[in-house]
Amino acid sequence: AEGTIRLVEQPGISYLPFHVIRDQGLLDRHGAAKGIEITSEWAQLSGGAATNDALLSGSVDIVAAGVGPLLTIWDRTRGAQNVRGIVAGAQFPFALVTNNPKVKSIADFGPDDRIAVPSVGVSVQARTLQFAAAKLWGAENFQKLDELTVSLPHPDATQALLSRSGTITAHFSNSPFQQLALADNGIHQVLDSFEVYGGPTTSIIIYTTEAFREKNPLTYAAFVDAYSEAAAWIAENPEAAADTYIRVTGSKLDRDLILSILSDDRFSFDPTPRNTEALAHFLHDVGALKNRPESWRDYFFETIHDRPGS
Amino acid sequence: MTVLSPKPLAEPVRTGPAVLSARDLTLVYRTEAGAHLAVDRVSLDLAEGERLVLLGPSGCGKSTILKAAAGFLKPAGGTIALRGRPVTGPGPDRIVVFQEFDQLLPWKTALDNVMFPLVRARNLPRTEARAQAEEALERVGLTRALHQYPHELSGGMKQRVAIARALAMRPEVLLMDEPFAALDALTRARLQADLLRVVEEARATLLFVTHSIEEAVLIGTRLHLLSAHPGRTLTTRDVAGLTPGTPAFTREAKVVHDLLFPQAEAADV
Amino acid sequence: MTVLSPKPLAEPVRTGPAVLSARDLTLVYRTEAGAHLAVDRVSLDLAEGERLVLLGPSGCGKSTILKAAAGFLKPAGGTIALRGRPVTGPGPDRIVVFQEFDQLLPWKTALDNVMFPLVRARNLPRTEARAQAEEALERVGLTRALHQYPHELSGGMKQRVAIARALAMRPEVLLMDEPFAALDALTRARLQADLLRVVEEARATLLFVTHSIEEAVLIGTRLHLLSAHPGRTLTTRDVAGLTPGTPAFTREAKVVHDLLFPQAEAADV
Amino acid sequence: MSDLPLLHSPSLLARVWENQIVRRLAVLSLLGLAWELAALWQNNPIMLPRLTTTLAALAEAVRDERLLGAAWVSLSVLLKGYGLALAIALALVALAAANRFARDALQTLTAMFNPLPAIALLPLALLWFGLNEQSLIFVLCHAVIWPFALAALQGFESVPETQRLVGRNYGLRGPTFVALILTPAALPSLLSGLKIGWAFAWRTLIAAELVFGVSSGTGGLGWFIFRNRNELYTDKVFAGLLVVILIGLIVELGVFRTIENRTVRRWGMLK
Amino acid sequence: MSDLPLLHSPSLLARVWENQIVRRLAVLSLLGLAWELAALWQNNPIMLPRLTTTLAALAEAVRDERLLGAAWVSLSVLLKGYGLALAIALALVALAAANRFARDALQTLTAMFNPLPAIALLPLALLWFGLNEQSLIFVLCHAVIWPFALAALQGFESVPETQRLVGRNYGLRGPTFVALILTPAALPSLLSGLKIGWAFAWRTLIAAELVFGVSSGTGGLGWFIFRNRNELYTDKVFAGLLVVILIGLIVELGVFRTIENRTVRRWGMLK
Ligand SMILES: Nc1ncnc2c1ncn2[C@@H]1O[C@H](COP(=O)(O)OP(=O)(O)OP(=O)(O)O)[C@@H](O)[C@H]1O
Ligand SMILES: Nc1ncnc2c1ncn2[C@@H]1O[C@H](COP(=O)(O)OP(=O)(O)OP(=O)(O)O)[C@@H](O)[C@H]1O
Ligand SMILES: [Mg+2]
Ligand SMILES: [Mg+2]
Repeated sequence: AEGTIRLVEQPGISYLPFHVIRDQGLLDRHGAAKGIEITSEWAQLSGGAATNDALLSGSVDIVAAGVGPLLTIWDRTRGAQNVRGIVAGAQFPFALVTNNPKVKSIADFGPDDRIAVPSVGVSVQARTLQFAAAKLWGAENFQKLDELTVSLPHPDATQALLSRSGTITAHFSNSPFQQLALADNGIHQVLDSFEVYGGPTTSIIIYTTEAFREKNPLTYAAFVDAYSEAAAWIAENPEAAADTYIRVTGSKLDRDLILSILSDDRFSFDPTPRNTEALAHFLHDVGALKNRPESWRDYFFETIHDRPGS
Repeated sequence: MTVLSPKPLAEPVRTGPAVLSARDLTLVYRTEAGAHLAVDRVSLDLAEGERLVLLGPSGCGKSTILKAAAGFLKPAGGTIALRGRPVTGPGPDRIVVFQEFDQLLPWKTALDNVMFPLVRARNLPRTEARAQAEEALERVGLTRALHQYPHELSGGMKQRVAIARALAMRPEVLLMDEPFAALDALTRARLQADLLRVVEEARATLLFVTHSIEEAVLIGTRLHLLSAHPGRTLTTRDVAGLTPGTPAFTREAKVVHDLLFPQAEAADV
Repeated sequence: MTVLSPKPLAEPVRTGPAVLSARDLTLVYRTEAGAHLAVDRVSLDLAEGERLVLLGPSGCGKSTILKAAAGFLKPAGGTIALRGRPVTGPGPDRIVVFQEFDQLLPWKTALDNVMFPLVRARNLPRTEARAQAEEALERVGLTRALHQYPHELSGGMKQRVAIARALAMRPEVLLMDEPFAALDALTRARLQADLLRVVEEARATLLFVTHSIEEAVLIGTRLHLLSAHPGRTLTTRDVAGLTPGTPAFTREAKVVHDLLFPQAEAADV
Repeated sequence: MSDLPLLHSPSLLARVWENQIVRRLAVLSLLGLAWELAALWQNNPIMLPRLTTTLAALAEAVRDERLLGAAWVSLSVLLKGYGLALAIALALVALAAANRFARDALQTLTAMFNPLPAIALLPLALLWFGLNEQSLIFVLCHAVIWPFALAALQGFESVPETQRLVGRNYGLRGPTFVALILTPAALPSLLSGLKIGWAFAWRTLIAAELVFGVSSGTGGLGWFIFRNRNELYTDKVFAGLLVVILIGLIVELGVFRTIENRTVRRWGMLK
Repeated sequence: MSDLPLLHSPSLLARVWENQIVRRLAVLSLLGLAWELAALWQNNPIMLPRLTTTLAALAEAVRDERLLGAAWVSLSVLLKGYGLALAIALALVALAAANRFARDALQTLTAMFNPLPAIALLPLALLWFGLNEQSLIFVLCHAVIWPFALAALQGFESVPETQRLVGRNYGLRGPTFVALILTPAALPSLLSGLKIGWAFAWRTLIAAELVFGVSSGTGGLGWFIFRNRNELYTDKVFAGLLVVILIGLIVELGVFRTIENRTVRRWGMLK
């Protein structure tokens, strides 16, 4: 009912606005402004699939996950739960890094190379790699690199890459793993998602079900306001934001590393989605989505339809 | 004045309605190889206070009959009834002493083994059960082994605990399968006397299996002789009131021996 | 000319060095409650071909002595030796027939149970082992039960399979713990005769436990009488060459009975 | 009154009911019905599809997505891992049966490693074997060895003393003793260990395929489930699970039951 | 020559070696040494940290990161789930021991559900119980019930016939029969089932905590491991695993061993 909200995040710096909301009590403040008292429950889940399960089972109200999971759940729940995005969560590049000095572009991967992605075929990293292949070799060859990819969670892949022990020679990574890897002298970047999609691209989206939005308009609005304020605050106070992250999550990561990520101008929490349509259309073209979204507005609620998204 | 014909010796003295009676009892085991006929149309009757001894060669079905009387086996043919009502299952009105050494519950000491049915089936309070169990164990000469677990007892000691457990229950019907086989002569004689006393006192009905013809004549009021596998009735003999050591006793034992083993006279013993 | 003193009857005829000999053998079980003295300084000697019978009340340590001779128990005191060398463990030179009914391997039929040690310890080829096993089972009267599993056998049948298994092995030393206790008189008499023949033929040495004094006098060349728990030597008696049924045999049985149970004369049997 | 085997001539219905297959089918039908009703009542097909939908998805997956091929990929890895694990476990347990220090060592190892989740071993597996089938087999071994060793050790230690003494009496020791006496005598426990090991091999394989994934192209059943879960094709997920269930049933009834009937039940060691 | 209990007076060294704790410590020391050597030889601290490093990390995590608190969170969920699972399993098995149809049903259920990975149940757990402890407990029950039921059923079915007949003879039936005869007679198998169930409860809990994460700040041991893995603190990951191992050892030696020594070993049912 109006006034309670259950939110889910995953571990990682991409969910910093949530941490700020919690740290500064922004939901309370914006709820009060709308005349309601908001009690919030926060949960952490370890991946997109679990997140979607939690949302669909009605265990949580608002979740944050990658663009891929959102597009999938939007596609599957059309006409039923009608899950759609509220705002864009974060945009940042994820990088394909390698410890094979010979690889300068994806064309240089040989048969002995192995590229780790979170899950072959379905993760956003895997899709991006297919997208890059399609751009390079033509649409019909989008699966050309698939036989080199293996599924491995980010931490394991980073470990394998850094330790040079496994058969892994490349990793389509994520923050902060790519920063950790790139800090190693023998590891370099092959490409990143911004290059593939041709500019800054949204990676994380905050989404919910139609029912929650309709039954709790005030709470929903309070959340949007809180989120926007948090995003703006981070952009203005990267140092304080880094401290917030360390304080809220108890992270042991190096503060300088966090700060360097936050002050990287490719890293932003702008609520406006960018460059998501390209991925959506690609997913439809390869058959992963049954419905073809005409524009990004199809898979976002009206909340931010007035913005210049893409 | 009419002349009374002398009572035939083989006819038992019936003192009341049959406590346990079997009519054409046929018992069959179901095995891999098919049906295995163990007992073939055996009839027997036990009146109250009567002591019937089953005698027969190894494997002839004595234990099987006992198990049917206890309610563990369903007849494939014929009937078996307790006070006129068909036996439908086991129960504490018929206490069994099994032939096997593993009939004690290994997780209970000798004392606890004897107390167990007193508490569980007779519903005695623990202190009373304990007193009775101690007395029963004393009578079988195991006062010093009260707190030993079965795996720490010798073969004969285990059987004595089982006997004590059964006697302490003072059941209406007592079914005993070679209870004294593992005992030395002295212990055996003592326990035979003890058994007779308990059975007499409680007016219990006893179905008893043994391989010793002397024991059979001593214990039984009647003998039921079985042929070799599958068990069929050879004959029955009334042996009530024979005193061991008397010529009548010895003669009866000899008769029974010859009935059981007609060909044995040619053998070396 | 010197006058030869008559040979004392109790002194056994030694025909060679001791096959099995115990000196002050003391056997102790370790239990929860502490050490449990089962056998106290017993000495015995078995010459080749000799048949020593252990007699004593239930729980006096007969089985324990047998297990020590088999090599399952280490003496807490004294020594036990086989042809002069201390027993250090079990082996197929001393085949044991246990007192328990569960000594057959439940996953083998009667036939396979008898064949097993022939193949595994005697290293006979399977066909020969089978022939010998079948013969042994025939001798104990189990021709029709060759392919039955132990759980489908009666108590006495199980013991007969165990006896057949031991006899088929023709071991130098045979250790038997009340092997005939569960058998009827006829089968028992046959198997006693059979045992004596096999032991004689193979010049085997036999250590035998029984509760039957007649059986002891019949089987043994010498008896070893034990006191009640803990087992101590009462006396030994030379009983070689006594023929059952003769007055000498009956007299010896009476003497042994009185030695074992001095107080029994007052008892009712 | 059925404590011992006995012969009787029951009614036709009772005789049909005697047949284990019939009773099992009854159980399965009840379960299917329960599923269908639960799904109808829940009415949330993306979380709990109906049985009928799932069966349709199963047929489709078999036809179009090589589901059986995926099942075979998993099954072959599973069999390799299971076989290897059993060999290792038997060797360890045989050693433990013969030597007290080995027994202590095995018990300690089991107490330590049994509670460790497979996921904890993945990095090490990667380090030692690389990203391939061998790593999966390593993880499978971990899933099977410890529970099987526990059950086997309990079985060996429960062998009736007389049977142990009989074996020793014939001079059997070491491996021969274990093979000829302890193993058949402990077969009921060994079989229950085998069943538990088999089940946990499946659980672990499916879970490991999820985390570990595959080198693309040759995905197994776990991968099939994972991919469809990520894409929210819940009916296909349930179809994959149904395959796991079916294989479980076939193995239980076809293999373990048969072994049991021919051995321990025939020998009277299991009621 | 130690087939039966016997008394002897061994040398001092042998007497020290008699002590099980001493032998276990020897095993542990050997394992620790093996780990240290493997880590030194591998020289790849990001994949396999040294034992000493791990111990330091453990101390630090206990001091600064409430590792013990996290362990307690997990342990308390574990105990709840384990206890509930045992209660359910015992009820099922008791029913199965008394009734043939129930036995068939239980065996079928076990064959079907035992191979299912916990992860397959998470969505259903979420659907039915929501994102909370109850879901974890549901998944734990799944991990424990089936293997325990298998072991218990095998134990019940292996009870020697004579003992079963003795119980029946005293008129015991149904729950009393199960409680007073079958349960103690099958205790060795039940204990091995308890141990296996305990281990798999841990495995499943750790794995489930990874997927499930935390709600409201109270992460358990699995989450601790997951978080540190995400931040590539391998030494902390191993410290977390070490806690799992230590708890496993304590429970095995402190609880299961003690029960075994006071019951089945004392009763001569386990060698
Ligand atoms: N569980 C069983 N399954 C199949 N056959 C059995 C079973 N129990 C006994 N038999 C068979 O039934 C017959 C009779 O067995 P029973 O135990 O009644 O004999 P018994 O007269 O008690 O013999 P003994 O004096 O040797 O104990 C035997 O032929 C035996 O093989
Ligand atoms: N495993 C054991 N642990 C402890 N004590 C035992 C053990 N086995 C036997 N005993 C004890 O040792 C003594 C001798 O037992 P043993 O089995 O040798 O007697 P026995 O002479 O064979 O008796 P029986 O004629 O009754 O078979 C008994 O007092 C018994 O309680
Ligand atoms: Mg019998
Ligand atoms: Mg004895």
